Amino acid sequence: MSSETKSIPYLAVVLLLIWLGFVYQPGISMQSFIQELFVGIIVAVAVTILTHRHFEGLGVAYFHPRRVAYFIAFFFVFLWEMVKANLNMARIVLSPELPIKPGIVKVSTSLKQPAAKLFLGNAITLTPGTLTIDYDDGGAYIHWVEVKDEDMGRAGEIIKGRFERLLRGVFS
Amino acid sequence: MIESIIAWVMALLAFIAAVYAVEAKDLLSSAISVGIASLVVSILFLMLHAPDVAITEASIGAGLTMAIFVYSIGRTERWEK
Amino acid sequence: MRRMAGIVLAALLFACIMYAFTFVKTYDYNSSDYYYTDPIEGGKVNETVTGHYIENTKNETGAINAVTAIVVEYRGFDTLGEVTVLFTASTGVSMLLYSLHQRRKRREANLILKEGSKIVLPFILLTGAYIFIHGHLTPGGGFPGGSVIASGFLLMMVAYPKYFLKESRVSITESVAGMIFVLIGMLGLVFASYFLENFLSLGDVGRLFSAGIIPIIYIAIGFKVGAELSGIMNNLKGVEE
Amino acid sequence: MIFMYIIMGILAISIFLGAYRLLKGPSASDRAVALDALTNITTALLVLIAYLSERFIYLDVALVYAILAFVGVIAIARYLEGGL
Amino acid sequence: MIEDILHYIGMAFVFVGSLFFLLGTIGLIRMPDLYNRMQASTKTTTLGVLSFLVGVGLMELQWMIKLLIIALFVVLTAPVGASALARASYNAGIKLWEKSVVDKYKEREEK
Amino acid sequence: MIWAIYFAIASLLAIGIYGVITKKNLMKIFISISIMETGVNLMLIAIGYIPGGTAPIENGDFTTYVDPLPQALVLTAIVIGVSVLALALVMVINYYEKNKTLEYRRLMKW
Amino acid sequence: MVIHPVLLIAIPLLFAFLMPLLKRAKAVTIIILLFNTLLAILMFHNVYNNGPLYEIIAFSPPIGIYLYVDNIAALLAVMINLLAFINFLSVEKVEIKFAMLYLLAVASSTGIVITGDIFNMFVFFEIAAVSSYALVAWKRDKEALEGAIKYMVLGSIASVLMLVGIAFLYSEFRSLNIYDIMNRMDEGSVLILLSFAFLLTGIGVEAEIFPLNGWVPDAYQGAAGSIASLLSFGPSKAGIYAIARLLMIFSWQQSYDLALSVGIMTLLIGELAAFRQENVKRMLAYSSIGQMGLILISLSMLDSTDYAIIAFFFLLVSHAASKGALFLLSERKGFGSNASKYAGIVSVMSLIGMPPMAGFWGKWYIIMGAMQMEAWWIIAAIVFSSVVEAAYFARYLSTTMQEEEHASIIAAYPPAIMATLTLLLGILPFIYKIATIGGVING
Repeated sequence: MSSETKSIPYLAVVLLLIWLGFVYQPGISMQSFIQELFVGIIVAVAVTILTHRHFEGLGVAYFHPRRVAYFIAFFFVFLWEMVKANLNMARIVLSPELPIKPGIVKVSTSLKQPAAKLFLGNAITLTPGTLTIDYDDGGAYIHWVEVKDEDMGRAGEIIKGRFERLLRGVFS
Repeated sequence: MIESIIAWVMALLAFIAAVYAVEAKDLLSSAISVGIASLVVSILFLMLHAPDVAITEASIGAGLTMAIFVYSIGRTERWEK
Repeated sequence: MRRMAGIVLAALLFACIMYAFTFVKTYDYNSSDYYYTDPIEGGKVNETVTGHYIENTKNETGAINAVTAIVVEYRGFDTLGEVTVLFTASTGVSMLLYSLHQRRKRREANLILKEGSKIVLPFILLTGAYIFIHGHLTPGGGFPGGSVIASGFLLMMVAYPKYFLKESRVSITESVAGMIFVLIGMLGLVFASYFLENFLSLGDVGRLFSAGIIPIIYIAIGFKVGAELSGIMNNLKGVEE
Repeated sequence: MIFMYIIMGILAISIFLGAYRLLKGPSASDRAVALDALTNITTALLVLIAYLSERFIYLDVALVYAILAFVGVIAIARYLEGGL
Repeated sequence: MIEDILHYIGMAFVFVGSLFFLLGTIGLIRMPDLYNRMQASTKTTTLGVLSFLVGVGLMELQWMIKLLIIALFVVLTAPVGASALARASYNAGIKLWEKSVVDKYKEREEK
Repeated sequence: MIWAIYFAIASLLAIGIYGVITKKNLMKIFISISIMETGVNLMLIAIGYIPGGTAPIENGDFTTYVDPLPQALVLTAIVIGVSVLALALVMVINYYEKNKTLEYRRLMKW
Repeated sequence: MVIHPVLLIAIPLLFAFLMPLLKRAKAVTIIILLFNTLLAILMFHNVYNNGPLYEIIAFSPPIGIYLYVDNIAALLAVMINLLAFINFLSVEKVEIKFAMLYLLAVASSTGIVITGDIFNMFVFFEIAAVSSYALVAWKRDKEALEGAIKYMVLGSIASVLMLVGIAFLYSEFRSLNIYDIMNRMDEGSVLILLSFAFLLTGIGVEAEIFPLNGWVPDAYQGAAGSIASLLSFGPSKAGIYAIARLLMIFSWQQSYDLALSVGIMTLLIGELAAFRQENVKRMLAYSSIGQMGLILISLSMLDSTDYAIIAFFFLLVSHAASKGALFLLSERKGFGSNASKYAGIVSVMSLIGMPPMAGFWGKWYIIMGAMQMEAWWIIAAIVFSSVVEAAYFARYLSTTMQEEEHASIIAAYPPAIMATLTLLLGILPFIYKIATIGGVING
């Protein structure tokens, strides 16, 4: 049993949690909640059966507490970076002379799993100032509003920041 | 009162989007404008307290209508002569 | 010339509709101006149509959402017709595109779109299921739920050049769902007295398992609409052998 | 209440700026970007309307919109790069 | 009491969110080329939505769970759309701004 | 507020009919028709609107509800609109395959 | 015995949904159409003896929807289903999708006729329209597509206008039940007038009345023979019946006057345009337009004379049967076998208005009614149009009689049966009896 087949039940669990979030209403009674839970299990299992084959090869691993911890850390770091970058972007947009120096740089990444790459790319995309355009075997192509360095390594250090390390913790 | 501000903004936006959708030479831009018009109308539906209709319009207008237009533009041609 | 005609007609329609709106009265569903007459018995009845829906939806159908009650129960026949329109259109689409299958070289999407759509798909399907299962409790129902599900498959078709739905599965789903709808209507004819009349118990109003046939029909509609819209998209993309 | 007016004013200006880019944008991609920005604003506006109407269930509309809005943009994108 | 405080914090979040919308759309107007516009608009408005949703959630605590789910969906979907659109525009031949300093993507080997 | 919506309805319908009459491009014609359909859906909802009413979903203590019947009708109309649109565009694709153009000049010929 | 008119619609829908699973398209369709015809005849018998029939669906009207079957609706239902059955026999190669679309078109035309709710009527119009679009484009060649697209553009605009009309009507009465609206209708306010205008325009597209019938020649020309035949006796007849009900709802003198003038224009323009045509199907299509004008004229006299209703019955039935036969024949170059010759001649005679046929009685009673009203110009228009009709049909016969084309029996007999129907309806006093006893178009 590979780690990926093990991860499939977790998909159902996540879906069930989201389902419970969906059905939660202010002042919901216990009895209806039980009915909702029952239907939720059915729906979550059905959706999992329908879509689990897409998750094979993606590299989504099962939930180990360590991974969850890394993920939460990643999430908060990401939020913080996002706010910081947004303020930076606000400065750029509002300053009259538009101090930008755009360009597309290449950044190598040591992450292997597609899901990890996806999360890294999304994190990079969601921090304003950087935008993942494409991945290829060598790494990611990133559009950068203020190119501080054209070199692959140093640019990567600035852009990827702490994301990559945390993601490696999540997915390895 | 506050609703009437939203309503007028949305009505004007619907007007702009509809005019642009009809007049643009680029059919893809037309399709985008139709998407915006449907988005606006879905907000108006919610403002008129019709959430069922708003949800239907949102789910059809956001993805499917646009995709139908884009697919058929892809199989025909993009520019209006 | 043509442009002038267009402008004139558009202005005329605009003026006509705006003028008509000045006559639209604010509706009060308790006012006696709108009391209806009974077409079968004849004679005025002391309520309005809307008033009836708002007063009696909960007792008569068990649904909280009056719109759902109207769509599925009170005017369920319209809904049957509407599903049929969609079915007709999807039949027409597959008929017309049958001879136009084409092989095209399609560029692969980037990794983010490919993996991202895999991750998003279960959530879209879950949302769709939530929308059409809860039709009688919250806004939504079969149509939006079905189109959400179709959008999920559409996302996969857009992201992957080689992703296609199996034609046979789509058509079996739509046939079976449509059959369930009509059969439930006929069961109403058998067990109750009218076509599409509710023949199950209404249950506790407000719970998930309530409202008799409404959730069943809405689930059938959800599957049918989802299958038909995804079938249309599948055909538009062009089936590859 | 005055707070809501301020919020509405800001949103209205944002919407019109987005509409300006829709009309002006030299290429279809620019218009798609405008659409993307407007969908985000719309999601917020749907939530705002739900809040103003004090009905929890209106949030479902925003829910559906949030998860489906990007499908249209992706369809346009795939058409532009010839992947459709 | 505590609810009042949360309500005011929520209002602050909503206000910040709408300011981000304004910033995003100003960026949409001011930036010189498509990619920079995208940088300014899509991402900034995404943070705007998040802040807005959290703000409304604080104002109406019972709504928080659903609003967080909406926020999750926005976070999940927004970057995918932006990235796909950026790549597609590049492949469709939309040029970078002429003052761009570097374009590594042009040098990649086309598969 | 309701007049803003009336304005939106009338302009959507008028712009739609203008597009149908003046444009020769088939895709444009069907885009105009879909705009008209949006307008008429909005119109039905606007007619069912009752000031001060809320959505006819009865959880909570509300007294006035908007008219639910037009909403049910519009649900029907929206789905009909999208299915007709799909069929129409597929026919346009077929037409293009045969004629290699989207121009349609016979529409105004009686 | 309890008869459920809803089965007329539900059974075809059920089997149309199931068709992809059943596979045996032709057999299933024939059985269902036969079943429907028998059910409709039974229903007609019941209605004829016991008065109008109701079928409540889910809830009693106007809260729910109901089907309302009176004499004329039952007769139309019989006519549509019977002709559809005969017509379907002539189709040689039946594909599954064709059978599905055909069933849906027939069921929805029946639905338009028997429903008692205006929005429900709109939904059935949409089904009829969508299935007709697909059927017209069935051949997938250039002509078919052009016709289908033109039909589709006009049809979509028509559906929008119909919805606008329904919206105005609803805003005035807050009810969608036709009987309810009719009962509460008093002097027309602006909204009601506008809604009448929009509804007439919307339904008029389907019913092929004057300024809105640009699609007719193109669509009929593009469609295959059996489909053109279906269109001429199915959706368009249902549409003209819908107009009749519309006139009953808005029964003011002005609306009858409007119908009269539109009818005469439709008649003259249709017949004159038919005279100019070279293509057979186009000619028949324009002739259909002319006949629709004639039916509309008969409707416009409903209020003034008793003959109108009889004329309406005769014209509707005779035109459906004989035009159906001619469209079926138009698929081939010449008539060929004797059965075909017989069908062609009888149908043409009925359309022109030769004495023993049903078409003659239609024109006869219109003229009687016009004489009663002392509206001589109506008579003049009808006589003139009959002369024109005679002229171009003579030309048609002279060309088709000469050319011989061997047709299989399957293709030859259905038109002959339809022509026999025309003949029988003219000779037997059947229709006359129905029309005089129970001929009231109710809302």
